[in-house]
Amino acid sequence: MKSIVIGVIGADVHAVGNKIIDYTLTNAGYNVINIGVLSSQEDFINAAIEADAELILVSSLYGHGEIDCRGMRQKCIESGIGDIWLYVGGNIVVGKQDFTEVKQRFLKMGFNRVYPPGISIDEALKDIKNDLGE
Amino acid sequence: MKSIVIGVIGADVHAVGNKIIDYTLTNAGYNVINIGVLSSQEDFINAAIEADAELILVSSLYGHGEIDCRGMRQKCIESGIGDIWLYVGGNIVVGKQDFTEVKQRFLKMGFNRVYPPGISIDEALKDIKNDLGE
Amino acid sequence: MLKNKKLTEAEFFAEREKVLTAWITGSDPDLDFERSIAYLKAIPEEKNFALKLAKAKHSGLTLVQPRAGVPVLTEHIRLMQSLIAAGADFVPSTIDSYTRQNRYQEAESGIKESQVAHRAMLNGFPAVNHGVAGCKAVFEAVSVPIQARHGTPDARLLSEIIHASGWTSNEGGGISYNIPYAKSVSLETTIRNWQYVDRLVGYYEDHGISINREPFGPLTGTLVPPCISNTVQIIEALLAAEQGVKNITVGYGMGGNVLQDVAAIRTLQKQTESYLERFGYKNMVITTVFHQWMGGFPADEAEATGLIALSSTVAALSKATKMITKSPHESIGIPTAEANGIGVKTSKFVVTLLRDQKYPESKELSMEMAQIESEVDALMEAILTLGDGDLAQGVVKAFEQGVLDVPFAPSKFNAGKVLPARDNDGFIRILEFGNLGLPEVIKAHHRAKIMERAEFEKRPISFQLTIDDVNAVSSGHLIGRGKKIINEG
Amino acid sequence: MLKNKKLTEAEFFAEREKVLTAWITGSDPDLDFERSIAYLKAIPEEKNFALKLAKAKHSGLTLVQPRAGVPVLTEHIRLMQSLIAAGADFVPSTIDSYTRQNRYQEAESGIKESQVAHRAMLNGFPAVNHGVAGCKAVFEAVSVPIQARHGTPDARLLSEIIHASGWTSNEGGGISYNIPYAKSVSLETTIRNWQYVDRLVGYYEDHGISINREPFGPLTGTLVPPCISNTVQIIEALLAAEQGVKNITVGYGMGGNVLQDVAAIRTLQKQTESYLERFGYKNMVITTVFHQWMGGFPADEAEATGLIALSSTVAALSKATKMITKSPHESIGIPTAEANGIGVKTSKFVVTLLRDQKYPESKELSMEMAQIESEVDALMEAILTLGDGDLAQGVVKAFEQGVLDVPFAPSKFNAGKVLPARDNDGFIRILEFGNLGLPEVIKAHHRAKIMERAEFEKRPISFQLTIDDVNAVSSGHLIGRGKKIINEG
Ligand code: B12
Ligand code: B12
Repeated sequence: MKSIVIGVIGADVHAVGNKIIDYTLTNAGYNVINIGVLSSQEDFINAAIEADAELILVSSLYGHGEIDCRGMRQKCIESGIGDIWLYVGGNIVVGKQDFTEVKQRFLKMGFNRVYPPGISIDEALKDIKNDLGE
Repeated sequence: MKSIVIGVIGADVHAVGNKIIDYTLTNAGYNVINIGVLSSQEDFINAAIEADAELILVSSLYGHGEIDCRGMRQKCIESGIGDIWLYVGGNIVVGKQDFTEVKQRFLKMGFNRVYPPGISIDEALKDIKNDLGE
Repeated sequence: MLKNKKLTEAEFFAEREKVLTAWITGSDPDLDFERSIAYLKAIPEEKNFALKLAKAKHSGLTLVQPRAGVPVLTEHIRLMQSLIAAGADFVPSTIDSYTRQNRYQEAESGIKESQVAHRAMLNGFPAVNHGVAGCKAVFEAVSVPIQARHGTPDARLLSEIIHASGWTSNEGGGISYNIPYAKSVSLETTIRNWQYVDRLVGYYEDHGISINREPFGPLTGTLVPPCISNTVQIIEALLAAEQGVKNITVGYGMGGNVLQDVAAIRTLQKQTESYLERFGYKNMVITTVFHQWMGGFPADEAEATGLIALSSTVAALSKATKMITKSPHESIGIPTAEANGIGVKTSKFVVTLLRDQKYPESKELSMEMAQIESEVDALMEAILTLGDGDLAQGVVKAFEQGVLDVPFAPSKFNAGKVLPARDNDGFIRILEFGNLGLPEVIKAHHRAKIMERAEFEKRPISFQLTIDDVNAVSSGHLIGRGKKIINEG
Repeated sequence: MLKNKKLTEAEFFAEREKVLTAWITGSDPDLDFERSIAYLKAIPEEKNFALKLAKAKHSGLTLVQPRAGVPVLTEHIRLMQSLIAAGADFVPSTIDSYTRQNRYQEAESGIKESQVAHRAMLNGFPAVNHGVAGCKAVFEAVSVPIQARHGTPDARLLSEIIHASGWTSNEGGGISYNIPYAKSVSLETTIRNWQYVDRLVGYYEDHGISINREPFGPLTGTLVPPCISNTVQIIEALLAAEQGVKNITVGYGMGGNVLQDVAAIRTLQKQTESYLERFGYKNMVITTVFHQWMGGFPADEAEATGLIALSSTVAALSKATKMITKSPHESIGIPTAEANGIGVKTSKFVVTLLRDQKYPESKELSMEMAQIESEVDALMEAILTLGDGDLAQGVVKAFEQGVLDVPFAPSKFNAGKVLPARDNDGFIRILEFGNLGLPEVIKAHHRAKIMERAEFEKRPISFQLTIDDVNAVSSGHLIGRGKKIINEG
């Protein structure tokens, strides 16, 4: 069973989507480590190391995602899990911005996949299966 | 008492505004000749000649105003009332168009005043008093 | 003499020959009944207006239909497709005003000019000029049923062309497409014309093809008291049924007081059915259509959208079968496809969300329903009495005498004595009755209700109330209170 | 130990000294009570939140307030002014998430970065960092009352700063700004912090200044059963009243079934007043606030606007005193000023149009009101019993034991066992009760109602219903039916 760490980064308390993601990925057969809301980069990374996870799935809803996610790939590298899959999704920037540009910003930060608002986790499930291998 | 001919031009049957204009101008002390809806340019002109009117106030709501109003000034001239005041208002063109441009088109046709959608007749009353003299 | 009596096949066919000569497109061989019946029989169920409505009624849904029409064929098709993409359950084809007046020559110029100017010079789709070929092209390009929407006193040729093209619904009626849409066409003429239109539908019904007919409910769209529009709807349903029409959608234009609107839609459904039964018309399928606010709209697009959604809420809670939508451009001009699509999307979202909910039963609702019912009954009795039992004759005489009278109508065959005004709760009541066929007890109720408002506003009952009410909604209020009261509130 | 007892002036002042040292702006001499009281006394009536609400309640109006806040002062002022131009009766200042967590250092960087990037890097207005000078600048630039809206477990310094700046309303409470907004802050802490905030308002009240307080009604905004949110509102009203607050607006987030929403607002007003009376709080002014749909929004702007207008319709018919608006950008991100203004305009148009109308009395409405009332009474009794008569203690224990439990809340001090689901009419009911303090007869009612739906949908009662309901509205439905049923409908 492959392990995925999920959580909501920064000072963000949006809990609903997180619970739905937990339920959906668990149902899809993954070992889900849910560190919940108000989680720091370190919380994610520590949980990933502990569970030997293959994917960290970061949610950011409240708009500070851009500040909160900076340097996360660097920290992964420093912690020895430099090639872990990093996804981010939710409402990751402040306001309605052109998404292709937003995506570029987060790809540059080292995220492997970047999702627009309102995407359902079911849609991302395909990518997860692809990336982690069935 | 100064006379004003009002009516709705062309194949247009919008009667509500016409009744309100009638009521308002009559209340304001004008002799209103209301030729009603579905009126041709000739209907307006004949009524104006008959009543020795100083202003023809054309309403067009249904969108064909541009076709219906063409040549009206010319007809007035031919009928010997070339310098009568001509106003037009309502929803005088099809669709939401840039009004300054629309206005130009109708001014060129020889209308003296051209009003945008939704203007209330109260607002036009000032112009009437101005143009016809108190 | 005009009688409410089914045209014989002989009469119908004789008339038909002349009708088809009114414009060149009337000579299209596809108008041959053998061909048109074959064409209509091949239409799949989901593209038949009548069947789709019957299904919606059964499942309690409120379906959504915009108004739309542009002169150039290819643009019109594109427009229809964009509205379906926005969520329209039915598409219209709104017909231009020249065609409505049978001025096909001017319509022809309008098409040409529009093509040249790359800008619509007509306010709708000139279906007669486009003929069966054009109308079929539209029908075949879309995935939902089509209806013609117009306002045509003499729609005989138009109706022939659209039905033969697979358009399975037609709006209008001898009263509802005359009184609000014409100035000097007599009711005898239009009722007779619409008997033909209905007989045509009856002919198709006899040949196993369901076609929907929809009297135009809102009339002048301006403060029409429910009893007047509902009476007109019931009359036109009866006239249509006599000619063999089976599938009828009776309509109502939103008045603005939620309770009165719900009461109006519910009594409309109920009384149409009971009058049809009373006169022996069997196997009728009756549905209702709720028109979003039909009076002057606010110019601001956000406000207009608010009004559209509010209208949708009322339609859904009233459980009307269909709703005609407006667009955020309403107060300005014919909407762009995009603006029209916004109206559809907003509307569809609201009715879908509310699909499982309805307005609750309450004492007030029953009372208002009983009120409307008794008013409609009084009007119907007066009309039938005038006609000595013949409905068509009754209608003509009733309008002559002002016993039936539509506020703000342009027709000189309408007395134009009735003046409406809102009461203190926003219900549309009657201020001046003229000769309207209502008994004193009902009149007293209306007067008392308007008096309540006048007292609240500390001003006399007068036409000023009506004027203020006409202007109220476009400036954000339902009741046209004096300025002072609005600011104080 | 935490007690629901008014802080003595000595306690309050001692605490105050520390509070004001939490960030540099706390040392502003304008925070001196002498100066702040003088400043607040000079505020004209129409800029006082409490007084404007009381007046609206009196005249039966539903006033409109958006959410909004940006980091840079000048931009924030421009934003407020544009919302007033759009029709806002009150302006908010939504506080950014770092400030809410008292992370003023990060807020400071956020301001700087926003200035440099010319793009908001914070999701709100960092009022503490801007200090009294900044907050006064906002207040003085607008013509309507201002309220701080946030979600701050420890809002003591924030509250000091905003009130001294003329902001006469503050949203929040010890439960409602903890359970949905925090993970590991204990209820003892937040209730105690909010006693301070309320005591501050009480202090101003003692000095003749009316300040409004507004517990946050919607909690997690996601399928919260009315009995749970109403209970929290009543508790926070009681806790505030104990500290001397006089003007309280209790809140409720739209659930989606119109009848249940109206019932909830009406019982909220009624029960808040009766509990305050029962505990001896006199001369209270209680008003209500209806929050437009607080769950996930549809992405399409036309649909979102439809939902905004539908929400407004319900608010107006329920006669809530105030309504918090959303924008067409809701599902995507913090709205532009323009999008926010559209939400305000649409909303204002609808509530103004409906100002003279209300939802009718009916048997169903009385029944649902009685249902909510008995549920709230049961929860209140259970809580008071647990606290041995002390409300604050009762609340802490009730959450510990799950006797009070908020669905979908992030806090670890919340049991998180309650799961809601809609019944077949779209009412929010309870699927899993956990240890919620409700008697068996009430639970049976909820189960029976959900069972009706499950049978209709031909599927078992399970968490899947809840999930489908969470996702339903953003995809255009109220009830998360299985896909099959939606299409069939
Ligand atoms: C009610 C209405 C109807 C009723 C009319 C009943 C009747 N016989 O009167 C019905 C339903 C029958 C109808 C029919 C049609 N209508 Co219509 N109708 C309206 C609506 C909703 C309100 C009009 C109204 O009564 N307003 C209230 C009165 C008081 O205001 P008013 O008419 O604007 O007049 C005031 C001012 O404009 C001003 N004014 C008017 N004329 C002048 C002139 C001067 C010089 C001045 C200074 C001022 C002035 O003073 C008046 C009094 O305050 C408008 C849209 C809107 N405004 O919201 C569409 C609208 C006018 N209709 C329109 C159309 C296209 C039609 C139809 C062709 C198609 C259809 N929808 O069925 C048919 C036309 C039939 C025909 N041959 O004319 C379009 C016109 C489009 C355009 N210009 O691009 C409009 C704008 C709707 C739209 N956006 O599509 N309609
Ligand atoms: C409910 C809600 C709240 C509730 C949250 C309750 C709780 N504790 O959970 C309350 C009212 C408390 C709240 C508070 C705030 N909120 Co809020 N909130 C919402 C709202 C309306 C719905 C969120 C939700 O639950 N959706 C339902 C769930 C199922 O969907 P979801 O969260 O989007 O998650 C799904 C997908 O996004 C996806 N997903 C999520 N993460 C990831 C990651 C990956 C990799 C993938 C593939 C997919 C994925 O899968 C999830 C499951 O389907 C949204 C707007 C909206 N969406 O309509 C705003 C919204 C998220 N909130 C917002 C803001 C600003 C705030 C506040 C700062 C201010 C305020 N309004 O008070 C505070 C923040 C407090 C804090 N410190 O975090 C903004 C964020 C703005 C931005 N990014 O520009 C939004 C977008 C509203 C807006 N337009 O302004 N909020």
